[in-house]
Amino acid sequence: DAQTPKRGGVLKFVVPDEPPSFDGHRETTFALIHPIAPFYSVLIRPNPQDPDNPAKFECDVCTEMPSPADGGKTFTFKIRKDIKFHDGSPLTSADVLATFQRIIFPKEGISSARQAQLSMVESVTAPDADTVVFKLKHPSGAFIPALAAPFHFIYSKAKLDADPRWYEQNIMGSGPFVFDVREAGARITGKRYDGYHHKGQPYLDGFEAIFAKTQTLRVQAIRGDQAAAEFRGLPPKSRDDLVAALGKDITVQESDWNCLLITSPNHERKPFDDARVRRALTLAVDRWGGAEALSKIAIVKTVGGIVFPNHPLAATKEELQQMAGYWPDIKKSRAEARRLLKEAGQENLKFTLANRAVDQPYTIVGTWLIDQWKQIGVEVTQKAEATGPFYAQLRSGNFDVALDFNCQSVVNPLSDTSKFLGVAAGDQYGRYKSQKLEDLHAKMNQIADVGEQRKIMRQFEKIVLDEEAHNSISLWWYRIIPHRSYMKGWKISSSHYINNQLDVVWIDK
Amino acid sequence: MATETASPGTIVEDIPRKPTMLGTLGAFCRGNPLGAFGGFIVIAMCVMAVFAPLLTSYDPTANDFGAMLSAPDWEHWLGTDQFGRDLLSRIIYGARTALLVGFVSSFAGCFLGLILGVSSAYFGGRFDLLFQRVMDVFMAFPLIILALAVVAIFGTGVVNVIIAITIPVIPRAARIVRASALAIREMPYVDAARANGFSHTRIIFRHMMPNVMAPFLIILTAQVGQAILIEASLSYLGLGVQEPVPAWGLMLRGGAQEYAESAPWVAIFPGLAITLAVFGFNLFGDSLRDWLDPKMKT
Amino acid sequence: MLRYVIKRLLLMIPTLFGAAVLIFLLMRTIPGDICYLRLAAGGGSVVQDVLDNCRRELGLDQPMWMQFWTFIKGLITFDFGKSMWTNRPIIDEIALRFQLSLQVAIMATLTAVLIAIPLGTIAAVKQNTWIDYFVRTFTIAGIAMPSFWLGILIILTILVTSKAWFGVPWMPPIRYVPIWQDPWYNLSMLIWPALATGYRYSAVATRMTRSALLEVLREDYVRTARAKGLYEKLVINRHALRNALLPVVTVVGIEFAFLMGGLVVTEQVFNLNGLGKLFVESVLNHDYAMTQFLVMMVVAIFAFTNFVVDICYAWLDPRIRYTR
Amino acid sequence: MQTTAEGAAKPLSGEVLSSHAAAKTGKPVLEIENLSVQFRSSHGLVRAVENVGYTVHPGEMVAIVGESGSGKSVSALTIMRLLAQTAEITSGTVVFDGRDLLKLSDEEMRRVRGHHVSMIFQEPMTSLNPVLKIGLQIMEPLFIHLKMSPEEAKARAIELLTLVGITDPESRLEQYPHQLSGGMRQRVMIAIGLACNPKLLIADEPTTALDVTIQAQILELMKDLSRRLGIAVIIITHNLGIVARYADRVNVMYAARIVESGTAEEVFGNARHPYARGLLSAVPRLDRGRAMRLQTIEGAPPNLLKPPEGCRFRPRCRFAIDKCTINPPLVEFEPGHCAACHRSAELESIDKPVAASHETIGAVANGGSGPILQLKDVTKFFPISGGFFQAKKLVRAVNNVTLDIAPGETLGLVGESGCGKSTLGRVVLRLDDPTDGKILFEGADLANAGADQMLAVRKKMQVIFQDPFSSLNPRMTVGEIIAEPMRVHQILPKEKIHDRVAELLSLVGLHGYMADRYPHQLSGGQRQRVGIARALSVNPKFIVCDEAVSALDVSIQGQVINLLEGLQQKLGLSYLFIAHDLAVVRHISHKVAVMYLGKIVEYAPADELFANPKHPYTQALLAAAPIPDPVIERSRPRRIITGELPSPLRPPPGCVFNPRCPLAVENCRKEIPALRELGPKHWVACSEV
Ligand SMILES: Nc1ncnc2c1ncn2[C@@H]1O[C@H](COP(=O)(O)OP(=O)(O)OP(=O)(O)O)[C@@H](O)[C@H]1O
Ligand SMILES: Nc1ncnc2c1ncn2[C@@H]1O[C@H](COP(=O)(O)OP(=O)(O)OP(=O)(O)O)[C@@H](O)[C@H]1O
Ligand SMILES: [Mg+2]
Ligand SMILES: [Mg+2]
Repeated sequence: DAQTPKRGGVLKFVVPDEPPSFDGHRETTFALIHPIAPFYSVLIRPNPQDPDNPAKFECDVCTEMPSPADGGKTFTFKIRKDIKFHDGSPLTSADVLATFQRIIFPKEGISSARQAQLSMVESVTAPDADTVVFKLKHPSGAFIPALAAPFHFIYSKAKLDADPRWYEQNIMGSGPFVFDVREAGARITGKRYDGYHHKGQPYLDGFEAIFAKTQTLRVQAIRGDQAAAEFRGLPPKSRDDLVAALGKDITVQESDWNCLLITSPNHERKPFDDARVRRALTLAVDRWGGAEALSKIAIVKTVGGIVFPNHPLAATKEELQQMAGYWPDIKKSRAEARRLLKEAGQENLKFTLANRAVDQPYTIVGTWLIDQWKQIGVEVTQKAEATGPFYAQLRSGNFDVALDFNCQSVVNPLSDTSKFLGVAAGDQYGRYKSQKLEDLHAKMNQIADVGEQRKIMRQFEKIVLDEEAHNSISLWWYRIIPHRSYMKGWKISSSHYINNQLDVVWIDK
Repeated sequence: MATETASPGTIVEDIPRKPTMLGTLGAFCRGNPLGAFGGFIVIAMCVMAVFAPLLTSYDPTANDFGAMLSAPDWEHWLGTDQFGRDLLSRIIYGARTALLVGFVSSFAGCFLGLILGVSSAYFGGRFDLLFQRVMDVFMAFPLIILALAVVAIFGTGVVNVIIAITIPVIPRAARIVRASALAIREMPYVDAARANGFSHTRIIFRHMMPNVMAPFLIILTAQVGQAILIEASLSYLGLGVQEPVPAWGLMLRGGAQEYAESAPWVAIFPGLAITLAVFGFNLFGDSLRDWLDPKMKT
Repeated sequence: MLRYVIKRLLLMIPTLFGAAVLIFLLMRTIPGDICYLRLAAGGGSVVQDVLDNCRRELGLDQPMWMQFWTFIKGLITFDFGKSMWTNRPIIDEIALRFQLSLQVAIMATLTAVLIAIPLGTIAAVKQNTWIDYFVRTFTIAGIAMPSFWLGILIILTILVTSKAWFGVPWMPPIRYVPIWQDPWYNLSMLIWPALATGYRYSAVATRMTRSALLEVLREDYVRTARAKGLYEKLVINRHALRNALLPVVTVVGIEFAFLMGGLVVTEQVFNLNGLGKLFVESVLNHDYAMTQFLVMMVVAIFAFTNFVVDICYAWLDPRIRYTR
Repeated sequence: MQTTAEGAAKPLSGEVLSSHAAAKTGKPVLEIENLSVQFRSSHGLVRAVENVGYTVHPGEMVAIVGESGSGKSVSALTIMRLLAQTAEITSGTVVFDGRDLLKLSDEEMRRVRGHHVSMIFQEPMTSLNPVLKIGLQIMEPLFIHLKMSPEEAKARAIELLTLVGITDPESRLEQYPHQLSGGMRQRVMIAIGLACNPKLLIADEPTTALDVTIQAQILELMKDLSRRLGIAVIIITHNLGIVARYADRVNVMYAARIVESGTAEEVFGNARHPYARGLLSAVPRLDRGRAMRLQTIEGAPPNLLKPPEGCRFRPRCRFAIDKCTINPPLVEFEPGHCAACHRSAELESIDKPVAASHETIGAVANGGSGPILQLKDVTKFFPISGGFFQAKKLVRAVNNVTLDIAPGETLGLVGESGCGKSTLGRVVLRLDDPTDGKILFEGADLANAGADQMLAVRKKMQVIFQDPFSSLNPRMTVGEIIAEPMRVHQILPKEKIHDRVAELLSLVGLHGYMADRYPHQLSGGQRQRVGIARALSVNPKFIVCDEAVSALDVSIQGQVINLLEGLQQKLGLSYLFIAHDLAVVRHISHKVAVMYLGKIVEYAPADELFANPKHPYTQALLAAAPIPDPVIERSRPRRIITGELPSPLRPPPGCVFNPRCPLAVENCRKEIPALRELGPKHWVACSEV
């Protein structure tokens, strides 16, 4: 935006869920980010004006992005001296250190959700009041993106020392907004922090995050101007309705979304232990045709492999079309699928698809898949369940095929693709083991050269999606944010987790 | 001859015969035009469910992305939904789900309630007291939570939805049945049966149950409607029957929310189907109530 | 009287205990795990240690009987504990929601009564005329419409008509403000769900009024009243309606109790931050502590409402009031 | 027929108004002419009243009698214009005080109701509004019709309550109906009826629901008021005894028409319509013993949906001739005495009492063995959970009862409503367990019998209940009902059951083909016969008849009593015959026990007891029971017992009868009198006789 930001105004936005606690280190839900991130600073973050650029992380509390030393094993951050917490105490390297110690090496009794993503870190130290040093076990391209995760709020050491769990129930950061009120189940509000270290910001007087479970209602809230935006993502039809109803009063931003739905056949259950059956299932799906249709009714759009579509490590369309399930000729694919089923003796295959009982996009994609499978004579019933029972089922292995998902914040394929590793990783519910994949993944993570990484990634992808068909990918998600045009300065990113500190957002009414 | 105690010849033969089925039906319709209308809806719905394949040529689950969200026209009388599925055919097949859930859950629930309620009234005393306490607990227990829990435990799908809806029906039916069974229990013919030394089972099943049929029928019909509605609500909460099974509540879930304005037919027709069906059953049950209640007769 | 009150209150105990056992077992049979649910919200991996740690914190590693005892002890000592999901005191969590639910329940009940009694009366007096048919159709249509559907239709109608009339679409507020803070804002939000729910709930009360009145109108004392040469209005209002209202009071009371705990769907449709929504969330989140508390609360409200209804009944009906 | 009322009746007090003098001279208050009413029903038109006409004079008490459903109530309600909406008045005039009520506007009619014409209904329990205070209910018409101020109205209400004999009227005004006894409620109803000094009071079965002693109190009161205030009274009843005792004129209705009308003496002494004659002879008489069978009218009343052509009584009439297919007009063959029968003139001569009616009942076939049933100190207390707000209490329903019944014998058990008769019967049948005492059936104690033993006994001991409508399972056919016990207890092989059912049916006077019918397809008397057949199906030796005939119309009652007696003779059965109608009991019993508030107060052979009642309560009971013969009635002394029935929850201390007893002395309030044998087999529980 060429315009100069205006000051003032309170931004109201709707959030589909309420976070269980305020502790970003502990929680994993976007529902925490949307209302809570504006209260905190982080060490580094994606650039708010260009959030999807993997090369463009910027400093929040540090002075400048460090260059790796020690063969890529040491990162030294200089901390700004002019930062004060909302309670007036200065923010120093001790606070940053305490924060990352808590995240990477949590003490007994402390939950840290992203410990694993930063497992390459060997130590964190603070040699002086404005320096923090991260030492890695080995060089890793995944480190900086992992460090930039939006959940890594910088907490006050003093508060943590007094009560390590203080931040679960309380909010005291150094971010652009100061905590105002929380009404259980209803809303969280913040007021402008005048001592914010990015001078002149924030522009808003405050914000109000209103929790609203029902999607229709969130759309209508925007339409009736009870809220300016919803930052998770709305379906295409809602966008069209809003545009039709509000015209220029609504601005739509769209982006590919770093989330994907994964069809996971249970390898421990017959006949899904048979690669032919698994291949048949992926071959039956018309991804290219489906992308066009589903993008009209669901928050999915782009055909892709295991890597976020626009990332340098992602497969090109030509590369994709070489793989089973991505062939340009769907007739040929389905013929092959039928042949494979016949060969495996599974012509009358029937199974249940375990799914999450969430419309967008889970059950819609599930319903579509079921129709796709019907075309090769496979009869599928859907069992969509609340998240609790859904996970319980996946973890116990009591399912045929599940529609699993992977949703990450900062695009970080090297780390994100660990989802496709063997059971050891813990969140891979297909219940397969593959040493080959583990080796490839380790190798890919420890080399710095992007060209090499890309090659290994292709091998990895080919095994996962085609040869073994351990998993198959339906479509990548597509994020659509229709917001009131008076909300300015906010840029969409590839993840609903990032770019929500609201420090650069302003209102032009 | 007038003094001869039992001379069959003099007994006047002008006594009411059992009315014929058709006659009863006619009387009911004349006396309860609304009830007859309700009955008509119910019957139409049953016909729809049974002859679904004859009434429509569309496969209710087949996606057709060429015809997504098309408005009602000659091809698709009621339009199509977001998957391009024919709404009319989904509504017609949806009647199957609705009736299946409605009938099975209310029959199962009401029958269990019937047996429990009648037994409780018959045995009385401590058994009745205990039973009433248990019923109290179930009555006080929020219905939707019970359903929620059952679905959460057993998972979604038609059978589990039926279980979830059936359980809360039992105490409600039992309570109503018990109330009339208490009156029946005091009837001399039950005493006569007891004086004859008949077994408890025999008295309960042969002498009491058939006589609480009136309230039983009433809650049965009312419950069918209620069950259809609860099924829809469960679907709405994401706990009911699942896609792509054609079911009315489910159709409103995806449809009503997003397309209510731009493609209103997606929301209107399934909603109307539910409303009409529940309306029919309630109207019918309501009139049945009036009709069966001797006090209501003028 | 006091004896009776005490007896009735004591009789609530078995009901409450039964509900406690039921909800305790029910919750623990639902597959799923609050800790996992929370830690894996984004689909990421969860470390076993973290999981165990979380369980320990919530006391989920303790034996069942111990957990049950803790629950019961909490109930007895009125120490309801903390929500497992938010780790905040349950009382704080529900305060606002309770207010909202109570207000909606009261408004809906009032709506129901205001619809039911006049309509039920007129339907009974004009039995089997088109007025009667209209009233019955109108009320039955109320229960026949799925509440979420009705809700969506209401919101859409508001949006569309406000746009048509004022040029900008208007939408009822989606955030609750207590009525004493901003009555206008509060009512402009709650009036819709209250009307929708009240209309739905009026069906039963109308039917009850109608049938009770029909029954009463056939009572001998109504005939006596007519034989005395009273005005028809007096016969209906003083002699018939008073008697007919007794069962209606019961029904309305019970409905009120249901409203306090059962508005799950309506709350979702209108984004009411009430007990019903909390109920569903806490069940789905496996928040045992919260669900258990809520169930106990609703059951207690139910039992208590019943009790109050009985007292009212006794108060309204001299036969009961003065029995020997 | 000129035997005037002045001669026989003993006015209680006040100014005496000769009803006949008024009838002769004064203008009638009410003249009904040619009134016809019909109901539209789903089965067609019900002609409930046809061409009915009669007149009522001031101070006169006119009775309308007739079988159930004959149109008595409808004709009365027509006067008040309180008929259901489905009713249509097709013809006629109801001239009251010079105005045709049927032509008044609704508003004008409303002003007549409760002001000039009032009505009292059968059920005192339900005729008053339960949630309004008595005071308001009495004062309402005063406010509306006489526009009284609250003070005036209150004063008038107190006056009225005093008039109807309610003590402490002021505080009663503040009470609710349920706080009054049935008799008091009916008095309040009368007070309401009298509130605006009406000219005409219509009483539709005003005492049917009351105990005999209370019934007598109420009727005396009405009669007295009518005389003193010159109010014309129409009283509807099917109790001919009441008519004989109180009515000046009688209209007999049959199947929607008046078939006979005249003064009470005329109709009772010289009935000119076969139906009226039949009715009169079917009533068991308190003043006649067990010697004769009752005359009955066979058959059931006609269906008013399609009544028979011509005379409606024709199908049941012994004297029917061809001419009877033409509807006979109501002819006044003597002044003031009309009948609608072609043969009314010759009736006297052709209706010779048939020989059979003098047929005596055979002697008791007592095999000389011991009693079949012996009760020793049987006691039954019901704990009831007090009122709504109170602690548990004990209802002493049966208290230390000792009785015995020999084979082939009938023991009559009488007493007012709620005195514990049914409970005793139920305890004997072990439908309720006794609290204490012994029940020896053929020598074996049933009080503690196990299930097996009871099963064996149940085949020998059966029961017939009061209400023929509710004692048969409405969902079973007659055949199933009768066969069920035989099948369940395997009394007969399956293939023989069918024949046995037919046999039983014919034994009780029903057709074999009726086995396929459902109870609702039978008339009341037929239903009761089915009940008897069911009881007989297991070949019992002993039957408890709990008010087995109380719910039946007199003519049908006669049929059933004759049947029971016949069966006893044939099969040697023993009966425990529970009833409150003394005449019926007198007719059927060998021995009679009188019960009061759970206790037996007198117990003697039937003839002895009726001829020589010892206990003051028995005496009062006998005095209160009217005899359907105006001549005898008017010469009978009236000893109307005062006071209300006490509650079994709080029986009075000492002798339970002491608060109402004319003989009560101080000691009666302290000591419970034991049964003493005063004469041979004549036991009395009273210390003062
Ligand atoms: N509301 C009504 N609708 C249809 N038929 C009616 C109605 N009221 C009375 N009848 C019929 O009219 C006839 C006369 O009834 P009515 O009540 O006058 O009899 P009754 O002589 O008073 O009998 P009971 O001694 O039983 O009181 C009966 O056949 C009855 O079924
Ligand atoms: N199951 C019961 N529980 C409590 N009280 C009872 C019960 N059955 C009867 N009673 C009471 O016992 C007393 C005697 O009742 P019972 O029915 O034996 O009288 P009854 O002489 O047969 O009267 P009626 O002539 O009215 O039939 C009454 O006061 C009655 O209220
Ligand atoms: Mg009558
Ligand atoms: Mg009795």
